[in-house]
Amino acid sequence: MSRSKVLSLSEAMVRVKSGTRLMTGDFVGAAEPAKCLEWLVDNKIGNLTLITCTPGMTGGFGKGHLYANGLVSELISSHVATTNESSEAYLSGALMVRQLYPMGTWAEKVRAGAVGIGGVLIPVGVGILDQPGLFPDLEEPKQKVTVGGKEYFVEEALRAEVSIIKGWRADPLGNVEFRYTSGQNQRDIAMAGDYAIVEVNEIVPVGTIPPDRVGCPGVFIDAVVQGYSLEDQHRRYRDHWIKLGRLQPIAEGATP
Amino acid sequence: MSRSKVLSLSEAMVRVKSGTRLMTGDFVGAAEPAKCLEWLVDNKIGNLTLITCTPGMTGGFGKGHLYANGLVSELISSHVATTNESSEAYLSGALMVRQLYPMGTWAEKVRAGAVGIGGVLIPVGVGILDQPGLFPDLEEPKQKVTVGGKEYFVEEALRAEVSIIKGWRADPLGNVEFRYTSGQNQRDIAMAGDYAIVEVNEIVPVGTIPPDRVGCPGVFIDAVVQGYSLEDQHRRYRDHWIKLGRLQPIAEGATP
Amino acid sequence: MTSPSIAAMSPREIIARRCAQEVKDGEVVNLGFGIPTLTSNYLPKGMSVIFHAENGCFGFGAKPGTLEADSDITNAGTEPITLLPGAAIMDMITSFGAMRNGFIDITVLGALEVDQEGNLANWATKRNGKWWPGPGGAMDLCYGTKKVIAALQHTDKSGDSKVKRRTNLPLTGRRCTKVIVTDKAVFDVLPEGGLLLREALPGLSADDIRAITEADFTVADDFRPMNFDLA
Amino acid sequence: MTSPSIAAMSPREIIARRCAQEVKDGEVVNLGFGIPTLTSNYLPKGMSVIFHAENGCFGFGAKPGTLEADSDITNAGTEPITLLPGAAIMDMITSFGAMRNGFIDITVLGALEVDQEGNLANWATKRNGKWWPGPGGAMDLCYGTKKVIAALQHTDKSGDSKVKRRTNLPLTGRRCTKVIVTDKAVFDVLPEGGLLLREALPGLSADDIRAITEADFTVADDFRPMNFDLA
Repeated sequence: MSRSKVLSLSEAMVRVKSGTRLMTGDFVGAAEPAKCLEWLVDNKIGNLTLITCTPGMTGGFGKGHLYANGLVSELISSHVATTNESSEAYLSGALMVRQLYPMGTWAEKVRAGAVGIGGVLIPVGVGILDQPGLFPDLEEPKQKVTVGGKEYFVEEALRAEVSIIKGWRADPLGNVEFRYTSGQNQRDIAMAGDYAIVEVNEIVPVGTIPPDRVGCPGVFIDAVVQGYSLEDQHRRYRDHWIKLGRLQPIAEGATP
Repeated sequence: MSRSKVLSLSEAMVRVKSGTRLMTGDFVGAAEPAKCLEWLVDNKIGNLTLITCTPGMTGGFGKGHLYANGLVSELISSHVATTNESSEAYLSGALMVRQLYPMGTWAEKVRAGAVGIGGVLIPVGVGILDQPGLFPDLEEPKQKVTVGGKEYFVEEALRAEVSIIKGWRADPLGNVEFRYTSGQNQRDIAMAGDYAIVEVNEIVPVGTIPPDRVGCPGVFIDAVVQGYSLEDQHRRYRDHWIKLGRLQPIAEGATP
Repeated sequence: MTSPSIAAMSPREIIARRCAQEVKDGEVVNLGFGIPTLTSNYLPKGMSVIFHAENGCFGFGAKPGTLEADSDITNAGTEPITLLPGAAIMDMITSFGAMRNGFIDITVLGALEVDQEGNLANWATKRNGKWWPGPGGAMDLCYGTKKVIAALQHTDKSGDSKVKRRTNLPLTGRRCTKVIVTDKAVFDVLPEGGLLLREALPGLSADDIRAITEADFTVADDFRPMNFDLA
Repeated sequence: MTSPSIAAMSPREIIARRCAQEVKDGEVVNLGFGIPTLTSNYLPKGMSVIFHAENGCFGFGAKPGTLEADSDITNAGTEPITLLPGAAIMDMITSFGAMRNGFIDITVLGALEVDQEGNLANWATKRNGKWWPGPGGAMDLCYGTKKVIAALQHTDKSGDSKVKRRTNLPLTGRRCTKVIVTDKAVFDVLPEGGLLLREALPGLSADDIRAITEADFTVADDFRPMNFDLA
């Protein structure tokens, strides 16, 4: 029999140490592995290199606390300012960003790391992102190659020591099901990490998730941890959306 | 209102002409667009360049009829002999194969064509597939690039003039749902074609397919055509599997 | 919806209303954040378009009520959305593949500056000596979308034209802009470069536009005032 | 299952039974076509492995009955399969990504020839002056799988060794083979290259194996007869 991959939060998260190259799943804060991020803050795991689509959602939410607490030393992403916390860390010089990638390029680089290829040839931004001086912290100019008469960036695969993704539910084999837009590139992120943790709303017995509803096969997952319930997750996001003015406050007397 | 993409077989297939660069979805004959392939044979559309994972399933099934009828002049694939028909055409010199790709490389090249990147850096087969003389019909040696100290093939994106895929059911917007292992890389193939046809077992009203069960968004599809019913499809495959000895014949008196 | 006169409209509303006129029935549409998002409020009733969200969705609808908001149904700006019949979820890499590969018909993007070659700049200004804040998905949109609409106020707070001869900011897209919509004017970007003034705010002449515009432009034969069907 | 004596077994059965001993509980397993597929018949009862099919599945089970065969549930050889509880479907590019990236623990592959450097050749012979028939997914498997088992008959029809000093056929994988299983012997391929004879068919000595093997090899300290638990 296969051993269960269900671990406690700290059993799994102990893999993330000071200086770890970490990749997390989310899209501007949607479908973030919330409990795992809280664990990093609670345990003050710092000096992280964070590979993530964008810094996250602003206003004191999820990943934002990592920057606010000075835990991220380098960011590999498409943006520096989707959270005020990351923006301040970047502008103050506390957060190193060697270069910024178009989001689609970032996602292809992660996928390349996920599927064992060396990289991809990206046409987006050629003639723009290779302008001398644009990214002064880059040690070498961006590599280019010409194929079929057109110039492309050679964008190298991105991999991490630990990947943390967020799913809806998972079974002890590590099979993960996602709800709606929360799938994002979570499976790629899991595959691109030497050690892959999934945080889920619910842990279910093997056989619960129909084979064609598995969004990330368990073979790609090393640890399954229990996150917020779906109901609590909805409440967290609704509360934050109300705070940011993206949703109307719930009227007095209404049942939340 | 968006116009319905449902077309008759010949309304859609008229896009495939003598000499068309054609890509078809299937995996060694599984989940082939059967009616579309029959149309090509019936209408003797020849001189095709066929981009496909493998030639198909042997023994007079689906794509095999294309080679048997001399309709394919060039094959871009991972194999020449999953059908006897393609094997004979290749060995007789009637079927041009410039080079053979590892199947994973072939799939990445199609995906590169699907997602608008120039190509991918593939480590598989370096030092093997670039041996001089291995593929005498290759006009130029395979392009290589070194990234992070490792050598990779620069594998260019593959695209087609027409792509034909096979789904379970589709709605008039072109949204396609797949059953189990039939999804393969069908969505990539649709995206990699200038004109994309999906043949399905069933055409259903918009709203029938849950958004997270859509395997190929309708935005990538130009034409939806009615194929065999699912029941007839099962019967076709079971009959052929019995013929090939992959399944036991049904005992006399049993209900097929 | 109330139907204010143009004179009573904010610059943002003018831009959003005019951008809405660029969208055709049945198109696949991606709206950037800010003013572009407002565009969806002004599409004609009965028009059916497919809204695209970069994170992986075609066919989303209006914002849900607070208690209906599902935290796993969001757009690229982490706002709750709803899914219309016929919507399709896809993974992020497929979504960006669609963007690069020309499956998005039209996008409306906010801009810091545009220029008369159709160059669009919206991801980077210098802060503390660093480029800030980053491209997100905007470069992918500019690269692949069939029709890129730049939506911006005509002048900055000092009254300087944001429609430039040549922008010196890092670009989001090179020669990608097809139409420039400001609160004062509408320009087409000609295929070989150069601007064609198509419309101006009612009451403004072509010379009035020239006076507030750094870029060179020619004036269309059918130059006319912006017109919103406010009936 | 009947338990024949080794003497009564076909070469194919000997190879398949011995390959099965290489598989460990819980591993992710990909079996090539032909002899390798037979391996699944000889895994110990109670062992739980995850079978991988290149077309996009982890966790498939036995062949269904004819009337239960679902034409949309197939393996990489277009054979009907069943899905076990805990099975996962994925798209083809993810499946091959898993293969390249080391997510498959062990594969058993048929081979035309192997050599003492661990090179494996199984995709190409010359026919009509052309290389035939093609790699399919075998090169991807050889590239990325943690443990590649080459399964082949020790000698060809003329009695010539298929375990070579150096194969001259186009390779499927360079230095990829970890274990060679034939109907006569089992070799480990040493990390720095070179073969170590671990087992031989009962009754055959190391010298007997040397007599039918072109490749050089050393003999393991614990060299012993193949042993199938046929109880």
